[in-house]
Amino acid sequence: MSESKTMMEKISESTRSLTTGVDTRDVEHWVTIYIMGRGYSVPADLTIMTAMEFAGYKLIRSCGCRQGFCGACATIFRREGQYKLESALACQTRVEDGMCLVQIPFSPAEAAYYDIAAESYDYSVFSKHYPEVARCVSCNTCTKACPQDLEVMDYIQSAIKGDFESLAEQSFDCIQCGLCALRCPAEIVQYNVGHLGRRMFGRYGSPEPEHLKTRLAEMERGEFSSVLDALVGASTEKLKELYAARVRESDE
Amino acid sequence: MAETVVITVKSEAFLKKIVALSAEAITVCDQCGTCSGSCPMIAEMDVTPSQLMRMVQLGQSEALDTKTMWVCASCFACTVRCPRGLDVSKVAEALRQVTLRRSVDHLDIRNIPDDELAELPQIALVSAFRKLTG
Amino acid sequence: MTSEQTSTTRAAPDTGSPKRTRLPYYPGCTLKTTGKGLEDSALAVAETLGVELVELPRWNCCGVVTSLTDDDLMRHIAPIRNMVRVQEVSDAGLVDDKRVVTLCSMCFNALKWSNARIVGDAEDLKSLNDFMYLEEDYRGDAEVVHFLEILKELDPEAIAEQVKTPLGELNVAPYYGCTLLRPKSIGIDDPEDPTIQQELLEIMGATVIDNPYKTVCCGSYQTVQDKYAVAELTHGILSHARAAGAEAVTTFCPLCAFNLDNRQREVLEKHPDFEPMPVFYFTQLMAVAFGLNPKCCRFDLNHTDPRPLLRGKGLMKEGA
Amino acid sequence: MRIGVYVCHCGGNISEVVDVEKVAKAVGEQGNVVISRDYGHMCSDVGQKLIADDIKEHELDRVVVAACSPQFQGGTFMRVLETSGLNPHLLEMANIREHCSWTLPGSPKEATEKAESLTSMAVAKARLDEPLEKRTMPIGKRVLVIGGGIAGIQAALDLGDAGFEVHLVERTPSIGGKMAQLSRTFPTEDCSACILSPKMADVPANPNIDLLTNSEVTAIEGHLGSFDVTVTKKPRYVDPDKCTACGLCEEKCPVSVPDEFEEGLIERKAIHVPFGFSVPNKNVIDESVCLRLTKGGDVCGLCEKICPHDAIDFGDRPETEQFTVDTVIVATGYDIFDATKKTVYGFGRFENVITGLQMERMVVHGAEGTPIRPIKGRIAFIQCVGSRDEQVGNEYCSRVCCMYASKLSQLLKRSDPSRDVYVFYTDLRSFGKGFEEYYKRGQEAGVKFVRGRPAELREDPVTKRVTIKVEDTLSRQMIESEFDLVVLSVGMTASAQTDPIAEMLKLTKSPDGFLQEAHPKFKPVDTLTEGVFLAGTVQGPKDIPDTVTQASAAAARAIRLMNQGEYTLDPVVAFVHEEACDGCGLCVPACPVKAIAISGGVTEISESSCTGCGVCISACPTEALDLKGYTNAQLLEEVRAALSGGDGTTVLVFADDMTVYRLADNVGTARMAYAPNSRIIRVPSGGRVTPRLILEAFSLGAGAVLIGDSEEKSSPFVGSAATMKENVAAVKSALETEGIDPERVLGLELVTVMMAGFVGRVNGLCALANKLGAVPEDKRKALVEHVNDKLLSNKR
Repeated sequence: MSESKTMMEKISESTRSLTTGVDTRDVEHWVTIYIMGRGYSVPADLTIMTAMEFAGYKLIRSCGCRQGFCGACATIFRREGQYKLESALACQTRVEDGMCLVQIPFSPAEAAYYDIAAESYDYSVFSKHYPEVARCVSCNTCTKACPQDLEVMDYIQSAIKGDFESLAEQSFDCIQCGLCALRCPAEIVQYNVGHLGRRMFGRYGSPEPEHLKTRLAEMERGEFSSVLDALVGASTEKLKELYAARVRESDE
Repeated sequence: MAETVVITVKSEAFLKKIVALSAEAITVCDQCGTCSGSCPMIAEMDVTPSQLMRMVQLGQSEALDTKTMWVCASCFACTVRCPRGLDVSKVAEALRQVTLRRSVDHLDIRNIPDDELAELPQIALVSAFRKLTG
Repeated sequence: MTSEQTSTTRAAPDTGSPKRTRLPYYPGCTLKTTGKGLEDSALAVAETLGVELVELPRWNCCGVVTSLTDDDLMRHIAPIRNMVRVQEVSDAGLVDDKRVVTLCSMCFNALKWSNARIVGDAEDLKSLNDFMYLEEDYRGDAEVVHFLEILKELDPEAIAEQVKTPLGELNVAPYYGCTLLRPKSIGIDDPEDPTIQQELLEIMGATVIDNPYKTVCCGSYQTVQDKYAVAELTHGILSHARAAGAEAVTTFCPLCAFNLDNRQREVLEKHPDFEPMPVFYFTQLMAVAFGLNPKCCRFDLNHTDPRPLLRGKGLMKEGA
Repeated sequence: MRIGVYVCHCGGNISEVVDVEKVAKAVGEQGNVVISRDYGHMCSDVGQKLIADDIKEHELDRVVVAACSPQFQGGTFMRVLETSGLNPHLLEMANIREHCSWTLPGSPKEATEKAESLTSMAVAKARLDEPLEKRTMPIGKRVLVIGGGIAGIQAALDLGDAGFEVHLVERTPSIGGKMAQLSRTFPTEDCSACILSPKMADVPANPNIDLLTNSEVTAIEGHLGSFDVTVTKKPRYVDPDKCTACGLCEEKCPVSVPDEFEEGLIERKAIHVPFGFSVPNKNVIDESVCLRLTKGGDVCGLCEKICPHDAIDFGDRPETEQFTVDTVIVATGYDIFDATKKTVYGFGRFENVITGLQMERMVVHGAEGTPIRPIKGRIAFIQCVGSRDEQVGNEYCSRVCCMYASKLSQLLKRSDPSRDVYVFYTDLRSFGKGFEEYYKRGQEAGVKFVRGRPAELREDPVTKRVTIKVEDTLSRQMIESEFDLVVLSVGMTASAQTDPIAEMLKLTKSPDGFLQEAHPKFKPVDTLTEGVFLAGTVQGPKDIPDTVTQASAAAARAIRLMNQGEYTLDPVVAFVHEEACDGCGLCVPACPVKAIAISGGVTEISESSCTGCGVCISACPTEALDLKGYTNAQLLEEVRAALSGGDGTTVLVFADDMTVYRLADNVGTARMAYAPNSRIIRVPSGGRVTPRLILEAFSLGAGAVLIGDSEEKSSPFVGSAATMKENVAAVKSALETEGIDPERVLGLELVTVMMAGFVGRVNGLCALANKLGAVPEDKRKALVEHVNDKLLSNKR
């Protein structure tokens, strides 16, 4: 926030309703949701994230791509009349009447610091950096929490068994949203374990792809030097022009 | 000077709590000492297993401060011998759980040296964490 | 029981027919790492004896130790989830038995105990089934057995037939530890004087050294918080076995193996005159006696290398 | 029918609260009552005469006395009837003192109403009273004693001396039992053999005792006064009349086996005399090891060749003998605990671990100067081996081990003070006469008593010495110490040899496996089978003095029955309305004493076996079974009278005679007040109250029903409390089906001291009945429709 704003500007900015561009007069269906216990009437077709913004919340952290890829807006909520505490990405889940929401939470975790070249490629890498994986009670709560429908418990079990390949495969679509860790009774940070496991597998377990080797050799031979040099030397206008004229997948 | 044990209303409550957690009829312990004589970890203990049972019988919550309950290896050597059919390892577990359920770990995972973590088989870590962390 | 009554459910070598008895098999985490020597040798031995151990799909860590507090259901989930797997493979006809075979004695104990505890209480079984609503309901009719029990069901003659290299000169002290024997309701033998390993070792032709330390705890998970306390127990167990004339001990437990074998390093720190002793997984010796490819024994994973002893006794070729 | 009613003032005890005149007048107007009086003291001579005179004058054939508890004066009035020529069972008493006036002080109106109701109930029951004939059976003076240990010997001698005909059957070749093996007896240190052998010799010398050794009782059938016994005499292969026990055969016999009498410490030959002072002192051949008898043909036969008296008879065969006795004394004794079951103590595996009985033999031989093996150095006794140990399945204390270990340890210490003797114990129990002093003598002798139960024993593979690991629980220090010899103080266990005998005589076992006495306090040597008594350790662990005491007691109890020449049976027994019985047999398993059989398609009851508990009646779907003195019809009439004129909130209390009726008496005696709308009905047992009767009671307008029974363990009737609970459960479910609150019926197991509890429960039920109000008419009717379907459909 700029220092130059007046106090009144700041106040009016902070209380301004950040709508989603929806003209409330056009809205036919409304639902009531509860954010931190307070009720709000919001249009029925909003996501949790847009509904919160409609209600006046300003999301600065815990919101990223808004497309269901970055994993930043993981949240928990409860549907009316349900005993289950559910979890989802706020940008991907539509509000329902009676839904109880919280401020979009963040699951604090510490990632291990390691030199991948110095690690041994067996289960002990997990014991060393995330020994708490051994506390897993196989309750499967992590799997139930995962918005990506991953078999989280299974990949944690793979970590315990030292099965990197299975871990990497099962955790491949992880978006690091942290919902698994938030719900885990054994306080394991699953997504970090998955991350470590995938890196280990990439480094030691998976075969080096032929096409990568070929391409690296081409680069070393200087086959792309002239093209790259031309780009680096181009003016801003030229770059804009090139960008606009780029070949996109959908154009092909 | 010998210490005086003060028996209060809380003593009974403590006994009841441990009885409930362990599902063992602790008051029927006959103090014969079979458990102590059977215990492989006795050298590491500050009070003998039978003494631990006595402390719980008398409702002494000081039982929670003993080293004995943490060095119990749950080997059940006492269990198969107790002439009263009691399971002292269950009582030790109940005492551990009283502490662990307050989220107070006995074993600080982060204090285990990396080289040991790397060497210990999973079976050791899983069991130790189940018994010694909450 | 007569053989007629049991023939449909009991494992038996059936060399005449190509069909082997397929039993569900639960390995356990450590058998995939430091305990690989146990798994690989046991699978090879089982195959030789006409028993096919079918590894459960998607098995999870059993939790190793049974939760002993009365109100704790959470820690029984892991074992029971594995029992659901047993039920699944059994229902699918992938195995011939509802008894899941374990090799690791701690897994055996944890699974059998939780299974008995939960199956014995209809309410708790329902609670767990409700909790694990993503799984099919566990009906509670699967059982947990240890590989030793399967071996004991076999005709001793059939095992003896497979012995190509009798262990003759080898003086072995069987070590049981805790979880194969205790508590009584779970154990597979007399908790004070077990003999099940001895009987089989005798079939292998080994010289069996009995000693009272065979049932003394190795210190179990205390190895994590006090390795020297565990080393003292190791010292006691191995010294007594040595004094009784043993040259090696056998076990079925990867944690006993770790404490008895790897902790010899700490024993030597405290007792420099201690003479290291090889610690075999039981099935490693069976594989040796059966003359199977020694690769299945994974002796490279043993801390105290047993190969010099085996070579010295003529039980293993030089260079193997 | 002519009934006389007598309402007693009890010197004000009743009349100060109850308007006795009003009661007498009201009841006097009821049917069949020809005279109704009230009087100051009915139990006085004058009162008794009043009744006697009326019986004559008014030709009364039923008498109702409304006074105190029948437990108190019932006998008095029965005698009045008897002397007046009436059957004493034509008397009914209404308990308007303990159950009425004393429980309603200050409430004359309620008390009077209740007294009238109680008296009417007695009249209703009296109308259906039948004369019950005293049943007697002739009884002779013949007795079977099974077991020739000290218990059997003592009982046989007492009976023989008293002139009774005794058959003493002993399984082994000699009498003497375990006592013959002992060194000395505690606490007096008499030589066991010295005091026992004269008694053993007395047995064959007694002309009234028929001694059958090496024999087993193989069948007993019948009952008190007529037990038909079959005894199988096993072959000795030696003619006892010819054998002189010269020993020549033993010298020649080539087969040696461990000697049982020496607890396997030394060997005996296949042909042997059981022991030095055995009775009879004759050789016997052990057929299980003898070469000739196991291999046949002409093998061996050395004994036959050498015997100078031609006493060997390989052709000897088992013989059976049959005789009839009037009573039986079971004295089959105990087994010592099999110490190999306590694996951790290494018995049978460690050569220096022995049992206490082995030590007895070693002490005997040491004292005789022929030691079996040297006893040197450090010696440990371990107590409670096989006793007080749930791991081996024995929860009980064996009662003798503390003292025999005290004895052996101090004998060892005193005879050689260089021995270092320890006793490891959990609790040292020295409760008998002179025991504590004797224990102290052991301490004085230098025996060290250490409080701790050894956890494990380990044998040194080379020296064979044994290390004991134990906590000294008094100092909380761990002891690991090596001993040269470890003695296991093994306890007593029930002998498997007793099982077939118990089955033949229908004897029950207590949870410890020993045989169950009829009553732990007042019938300690009786059993629930009439005419069968227990002597010695067959009933539970005990020492020699207690065993002898009990043996003499069993003899006295047997004499008490046999000496009368005839035996009077309780007239309250079950009987069958044969026209109603369809022979379904449901009652057979229901009888706890196996007195019921099906014969010729109908139920037949053995009156000599029937205890009159009435438990069987609930099992009968056709109301064919009934109980004399408490018939179905009588109880129903009593119920009807109790509820007549009630408002639907009356609480019926069925009280068993043994406990709850007396408990209600005690409540009255203590002047504890409880709700007036309760009516106590006396029954022999809680199990007698059938579900049908309870449902009838509700249909007749009961507000609530309580069935009180003796708690199972102190009940005179096996299975009554369990049947009562089953019945109550059945009634509850029937009530629920009809939409009636099942809380209206309550079954309780009680003991006679639970007075406050009784009052609380009765008041609670009365309050409940008041709160719920009367059961609506339609529901009451529905209750008794299809009663069988409701109660018995699942039984058939």
